[in-house]
Amino acid sequence: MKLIIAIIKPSRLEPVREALAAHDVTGMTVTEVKGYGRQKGHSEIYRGAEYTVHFIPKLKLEIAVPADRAAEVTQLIAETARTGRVGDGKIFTLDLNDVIRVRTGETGADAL
Amino acid sequence: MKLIIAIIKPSRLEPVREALAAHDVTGMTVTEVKGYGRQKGHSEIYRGAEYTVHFIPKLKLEIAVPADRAAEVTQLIAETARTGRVGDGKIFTLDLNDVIRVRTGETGADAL
Amino acid sequence: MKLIIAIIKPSRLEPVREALAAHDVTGMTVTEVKGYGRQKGHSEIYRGAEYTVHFIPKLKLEIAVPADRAAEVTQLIAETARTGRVGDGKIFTLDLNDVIRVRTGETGADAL
Amino acid sequence: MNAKALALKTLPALAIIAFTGSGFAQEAVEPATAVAEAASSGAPAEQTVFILNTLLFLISGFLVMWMAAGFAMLEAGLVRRKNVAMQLLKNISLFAIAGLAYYLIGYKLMYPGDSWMIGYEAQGEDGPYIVGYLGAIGTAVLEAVGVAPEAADDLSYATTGSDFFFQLMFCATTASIVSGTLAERIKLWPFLIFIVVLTGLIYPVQAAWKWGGGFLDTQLGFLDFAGSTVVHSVGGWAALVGAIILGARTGRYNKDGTSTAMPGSSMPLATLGTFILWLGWFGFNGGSQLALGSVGDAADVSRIFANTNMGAAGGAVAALLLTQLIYKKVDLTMVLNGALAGLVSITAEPLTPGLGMAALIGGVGGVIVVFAVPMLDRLKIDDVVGAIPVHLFAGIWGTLAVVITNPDASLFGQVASIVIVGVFVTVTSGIVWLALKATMGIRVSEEEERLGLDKTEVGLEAYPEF
Amino acid sequence: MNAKALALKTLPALAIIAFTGSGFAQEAVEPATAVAEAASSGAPAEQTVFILNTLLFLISGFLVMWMAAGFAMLEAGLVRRKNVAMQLLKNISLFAIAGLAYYLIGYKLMYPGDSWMIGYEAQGEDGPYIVGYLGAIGTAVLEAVGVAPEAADDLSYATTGSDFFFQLMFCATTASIVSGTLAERIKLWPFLIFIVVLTGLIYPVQAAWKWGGGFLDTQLGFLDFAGSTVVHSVGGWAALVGAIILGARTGRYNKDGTSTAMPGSSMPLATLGTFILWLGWFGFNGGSQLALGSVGDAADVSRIFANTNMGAAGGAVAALLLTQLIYKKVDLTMVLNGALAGLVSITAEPLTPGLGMAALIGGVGGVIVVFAVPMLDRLKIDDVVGAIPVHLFAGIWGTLAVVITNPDASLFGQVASIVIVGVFVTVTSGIVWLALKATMGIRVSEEEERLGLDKTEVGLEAYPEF
Amino acid sequence: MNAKALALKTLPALAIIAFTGSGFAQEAVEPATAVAEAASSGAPAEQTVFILNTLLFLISGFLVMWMAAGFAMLEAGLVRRKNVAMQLLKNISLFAIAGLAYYLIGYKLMYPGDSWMIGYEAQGEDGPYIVGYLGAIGTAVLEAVGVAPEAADDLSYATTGSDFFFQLMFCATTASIVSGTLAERIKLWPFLIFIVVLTGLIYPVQAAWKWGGGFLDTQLGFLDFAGSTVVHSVGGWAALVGAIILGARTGRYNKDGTSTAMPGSSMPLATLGTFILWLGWFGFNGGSQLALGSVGDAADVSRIFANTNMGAAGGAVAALLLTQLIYKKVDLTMVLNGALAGLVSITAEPLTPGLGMAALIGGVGGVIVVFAVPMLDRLKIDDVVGAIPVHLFAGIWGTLAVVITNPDASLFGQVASIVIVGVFVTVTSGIVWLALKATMGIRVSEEEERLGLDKTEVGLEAYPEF
Ligand SMILES: Nc1ncnc2c1ncn2[C@@H]1O[C@H](COP(=O)(O)OP(=O)(O)O)[C@@H](O)[C@H]1O
Ligand SMILES: Nc1ncnc2c1ncn2[C@@H]1O[C@H](COP(=O)(O)OP(=O)(O)O)[C@@H](O)[C@H]1O
Ligand SMILES: Nc1ncnc2c1ncn2[C@@H]1O[C@H](COP(=O)(O)OP(=O)(O)O)[C@@H](O)[C@H]1O
Repeated sequence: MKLIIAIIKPSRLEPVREALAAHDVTGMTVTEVKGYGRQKGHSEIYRGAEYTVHFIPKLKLEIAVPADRAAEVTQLIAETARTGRVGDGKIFTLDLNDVIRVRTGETGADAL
Repeated sequence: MKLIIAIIKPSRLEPVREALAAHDVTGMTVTEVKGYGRQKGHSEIYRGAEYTVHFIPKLKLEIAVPADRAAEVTQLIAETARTGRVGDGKIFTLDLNDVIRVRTGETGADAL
Repeated sequence: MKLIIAIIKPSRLEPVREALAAHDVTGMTVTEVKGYGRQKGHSEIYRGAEYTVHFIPKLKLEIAVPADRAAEVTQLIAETARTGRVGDGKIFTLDLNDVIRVRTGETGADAL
Repeated sequence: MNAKALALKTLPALAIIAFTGSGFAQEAVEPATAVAEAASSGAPAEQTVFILNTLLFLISGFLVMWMAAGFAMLEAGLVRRKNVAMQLLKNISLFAIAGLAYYLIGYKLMYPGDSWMIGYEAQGEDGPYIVGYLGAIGTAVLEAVGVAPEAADDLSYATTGSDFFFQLMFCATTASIVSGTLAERIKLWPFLIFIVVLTGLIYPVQAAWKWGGGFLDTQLGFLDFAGSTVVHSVGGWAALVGAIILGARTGRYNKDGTSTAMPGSSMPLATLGTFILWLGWFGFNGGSQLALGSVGDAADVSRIFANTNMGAAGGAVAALLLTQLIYKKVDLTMVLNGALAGLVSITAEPLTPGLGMAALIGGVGGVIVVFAVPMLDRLKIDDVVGAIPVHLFAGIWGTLAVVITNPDASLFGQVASIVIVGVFVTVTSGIVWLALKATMGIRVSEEEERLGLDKTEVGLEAYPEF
Repeated sequence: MNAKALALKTLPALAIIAFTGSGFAQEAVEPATAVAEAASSGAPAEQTVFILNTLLFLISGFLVMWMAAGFAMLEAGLVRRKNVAMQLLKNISLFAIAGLAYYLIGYKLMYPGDSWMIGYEAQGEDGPYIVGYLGAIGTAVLEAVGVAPEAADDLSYATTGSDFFFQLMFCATTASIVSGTLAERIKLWPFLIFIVVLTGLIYPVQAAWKWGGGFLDTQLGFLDFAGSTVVHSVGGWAALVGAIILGARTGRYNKDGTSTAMPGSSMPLATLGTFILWLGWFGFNGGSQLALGSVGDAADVSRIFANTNMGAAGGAVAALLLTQLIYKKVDLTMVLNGALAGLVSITAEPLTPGLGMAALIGGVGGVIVVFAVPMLDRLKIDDVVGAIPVHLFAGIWGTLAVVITNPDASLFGQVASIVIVGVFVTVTSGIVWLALKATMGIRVSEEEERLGLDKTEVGLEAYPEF
Repeated sequence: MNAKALALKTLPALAIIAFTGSGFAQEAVEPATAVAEAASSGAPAEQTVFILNTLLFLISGFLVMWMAAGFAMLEAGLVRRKNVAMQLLKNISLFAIAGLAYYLIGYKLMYPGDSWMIGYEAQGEDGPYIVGYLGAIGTAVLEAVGVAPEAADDLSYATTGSDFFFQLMFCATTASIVSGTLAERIKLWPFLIFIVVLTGLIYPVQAAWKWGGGFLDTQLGFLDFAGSTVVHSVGGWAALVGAIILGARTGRYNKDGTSTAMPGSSMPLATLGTFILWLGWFGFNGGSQLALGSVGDAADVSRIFANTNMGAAGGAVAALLLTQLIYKKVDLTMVLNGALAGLVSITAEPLTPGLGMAALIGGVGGVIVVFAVPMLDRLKIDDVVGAIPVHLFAGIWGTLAVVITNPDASLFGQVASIVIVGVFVTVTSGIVWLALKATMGIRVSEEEERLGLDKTEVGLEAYPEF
């Protein structure tokens, strides 16, 4: 199994959620985060003083999928989250050893 | 070492924390998240309009443990977090390459 | 590639960010978390009743780096985040299978 | 409130009507005799009456001013977090702008005295009177410093300064109503330009028709004590037209006919705002008695305070019970809206009803809100805070309800006036909205809307911290 | 406040006592002579007095109304985030319901005039008077629109409308006190039903005993100027009984005897609420002078304003110093509670103390809070916002403290009245709570409590956003 | 406000000047004749005047009290989340402490009547008068309960209780100004000790020079109607000196000359605070007329209300336009500061300007803020909430602007008084700050500052929840 970690723009959450639902990805965990990449933060003016906002609000999606669906799901997220502007985000894929569904105790891919 | 990521109901945090403490698990990191699994969200009424709350508030626990304790700890969390109703959550296990304790610089299992 | 997960004191974010920038680490994701380790929480008094604050606010930094830079970056964070007091935090390192940059679709180390 | 301007230019005997606020015959008589009785029966001295009237305006005026804060909090609580700072900015700015526009032109347009730009003299039973259509041009001028009694503008009324202060707050209230409906998608500057026109021209012109002694007052016998129509439905019409021209928030109404709820960011702020409005409304309605210098006026202001509270209570309880019955869970925002609708409903006539009737009139307002909010959603009219049901629909209801308890009101006069004011405001504000849309555009881009106006227009988050 | 009902039914000479608020002999004399002096010495005209008294009620009434917002904010700030929307809903609903219940039955029960359902005529030195136990049944009726001086209900007092408005707000305050203690675990509807009984029956019946001219007033010489007992401890008793029957929040008290703190969600809201209450209290105490139409009354109301502020300041500073001394860190919520306890303490007698004594009386209130809050925890009585220490304990202290500065007060009369009111409220509200518990249940399930009442009972989060 | 103390000790004819608030000749004449006219022309009875004056103080006093809540909310909104609870604690504590200190010593120091500790009698055209430098020692004492007209302290003025209440609120306002500037880094206890000295000594001594009838009033003809200098710039000077001695927040100014913005935690709270202050200011300026018992006074208070609103509106709109022009985005916090600067600017003379001029005077205040805030940053003076631009700079501007509209003001008198007060406050508060720094230290450690004062000093988070 794989754990897909996608950092996306907050405004792309709805489209991504819908796309995943349409493709039978049945679970997701979302966290409010802030971050920067090449998109280096930007400067704002507050009370006449310019300052740099280093961290831009993003959402982090964590999605556990069977290993054989990882590439497809990653691709789907990338396409749906893309706006073509800096700050579109990144998607990381990690190995997932094991999963348990708490309610039933099922493990492995069945638990997804 | 293993990194255990458990998504649980917010109201189960206290019992899980106590259970872990009782079993000598000495560290944990908690994040407020929202998510869905088979528990598909639910509908609410706001100002007369029905709408779906897709994301349900959950807590994400991250717990680094020596590899040989992973199964035991996962089991412990699963049992303590279980209420038997949908939305009870999931527990993921990942490989952990390395750990450093910042204060002392210790690494590996010693740092846990 | 590696995914570095560092749990640090909130007040150390700025120094760490600057150190990383100075060393050409170009991306980071930050999450507000709470947690405990050996630093067991502390007791506060609220309305005359002593109680234990089990979870101390921390920040979690997630930083994806090429595998060959992992040790150096981990070290850098550890040094910059260190205050020498309990609660300084921990740094975890995980294997990272893959990365995609959403905007361009680049993958692998190029995407970092 | 009533024809203050009239009082300035007609016979003293007529002027007394201005005191009564409701045009009740018995009141018109009572103060007149009171003056004669002063020595023997212990009535207040003439100047004491003047001072007490002035004091009523000052107290009521600051209470109504406080409503501006209420609107700001209510709206900040009902928009989403990413638009909160913008909504606050709009509210404080519109209140400041209303002050300037009303001073520069609005006040004279609304209270032209006998210098109507358009109007004519007609003959009535009590002598000649003016049928006015368009007030005067000019800035507001107050009485001189330390004015002597003889030099006061109208010793039988109150100071011009207190009147200006009080009336300005009504004008600003009208503007506050608009901002909530159009939240989360309208650009700052076109909105503020609209406010200039609304507070400088649209509101004062139609308010002159009733409270400036214009044709609605003199010809149609229109009764609107504190402004269910003149203030609340005017704000409501302007908001409605704006909402239609502006369109709904992106993502609010789905192709499948369902709508997506966008819950407000802070229930404490919304509730605080409602309590502030509830408090301010005692000044809004109570001050509209326009007089406190006689036993009758004191009793009337007291009735109004008590009735205003009953109206709000009725509206809140109606929404409380109804949402429980219909949805099985009480909807806090509906209860808040219900209380406000109760207040709007009782505003056209807070004096003549008994306490129980006041609660009923307010209760109907609460019922209207519970049904009108989802109805607007079905029509895809996106009213972020519920201002249209609360101020427009309950305002119309309240204006009609005057006939239930006030025999001086005619259904014809009320309906005709509602329609005339409605058409006027709809047309004029429609023109302004369309002109703004055609020139500078009134709506932020979809991307900016997604990001939130705080970031894109104000460059500041309402709660910026990590 | 004092026997208004008495004023309505007894000799004019006696009625004047109603004005004094404190029963001070010199005051009883002064207004009487003032009338005679009017022409020569420049005293206000009779109707001016009436209007000024009315104005005092209207201003004080809206200030006390504002306290409802203060309770809402204080409680919203002191409950946890998951119960905030519910707490707001309870507060606005109880205020609306109090309005209806007090109108429908409470006001007449509290001010029966001479139509007590249960009571008898006794002979006093100044003529016959009534010893009343249970007031009249009926809805409140105000003076007619534009009432003539001769037709006013009591030209030596104030308008009935302003009196109703003012008194209603006291009744609502009593209800507000209860909601905070029982927060985070009580179901909405049983709570609201309790409020109906409290504001319609329990509060008015006992308030009639003192302020309606009932037996506490006429037989025991009980002095409670603005209601340390009649309002605050009544709310406190009802809350205490409710808290015991309802039980503590799940997880609040541990098996090992320790307690788990559950810090409130928002200190700004709690502080705002406290400031609102502090402000409203000037109306609460000041208006209870019941008269503003003479030099003596004006000076008394002024004393009361100043003393009320000193009481609050004393309570806040006492808690500030004490928490620093005991806990080495100042506890903000204790300072807030301390200010409120200071206010409650000075409420039974805000007139006779000097400024320094007022600060001391309030300071003792602050001390009481600092010790009583943890004491209740040891008794496992879970009072979410500290209403029992603030309103009940400081209320008892304030009622006793009357004897320090007011020679007309007897310790026996004060203690007896505290006990009688306490027993009455404890028993009646206990019966209601138990009946509700037996029928519909008063407590949400443990699972619902864990999830928070916002989600399970209101279906809405207070701060819903991601 | 004007020489109340003077009124107590000099001839009645002179005392009337105290009524006028602005020293305008025509006013001084008008009330005097009014008394004679009473019977024929319907002027208020002598005691009615007294009661109305008292009522003005009570209403204005509670409005100014409310400003304490405004400062608390404004500051809580403009500090970062980790310092919010501390800021709230400081605000409520300083308000309580001001009450005690002003009672114990401040009031008598400020209003010594004829018992100046340091001062001498001089001969003026209208007879002898006192040139006072240091007031009396003693606690405030109010009129007795139920005082008879003959026994009132000054039947031509108002009750001492209402005067004390009103004046106390001004003293507390001065203290509130200081807390915002020094936020996020000053220790609690040294700050509170400074407040004791400020409210007990520094403020009253200099206030006596003007409003107590001291040398600024009698010798320099200084005019400061409601305290642009006496209140606002005094708070501003104390804050400025404190900010310099305390130093900037860690990380605020970078080595490369840039500064790091530290956005406030909650725009809704900041906006609410501003609205509260705006409302309270009607009492601040309006009450400073010190009289409401004549037609002229009623008209003047009305003018003041209207002008105060225009000043705020002017300041807000100026900041709105200017930040848009300069920064291309409107800065909400600047608009809030602008409104407040407008209010401060109009405070020295809210009576004589016309409405348009009032808006202009306020507008200049708004402009000052927009330029002064970044200027202070360049000087590395860290003023967390902008109190120095708003209260000190706009206060100086407002004091100078008196000469534009009030012919009784001399530029020399204004400038000299600004300088004298400035030097006095700078020196005295500098001594206190330095003494505190040398003894107990005034600044938290860098680590504590990083963690936030809430955790380290109060042991409580403002929004503690997970
Ligand atoms: N190396 C990294 N490690 C962890 N998170 C990253 C990294 N690079 C980017 N991110 C996350 O992705 C978000 C979007 O990054 P973005 O600026 O679009 O990156 P880029 O332009 O480099 O693709 C950032 O806000 C940050 O949260
Ligand atoms: N595939 C998944 N990937 C990531 N997180 C998941 C996944 N499935 C479930 N979760 C997380 O677990 C929480 C509980 O899921 P739940 O509805 O109980 O799942 P299920 O019923 O499928 O066991 C969700 O709210 C979500 O945060
Ligand atoms: N075993 C662990 N698993 C996950 N997170 C941990 C673990 N131990 C510590 N942490 C995180 O690191 C933070 C700092 O821990 P700290 O008390 O400094 O640990 P220690 O003293 O054991 O090094 C904690 O607040 C927690 O968020």
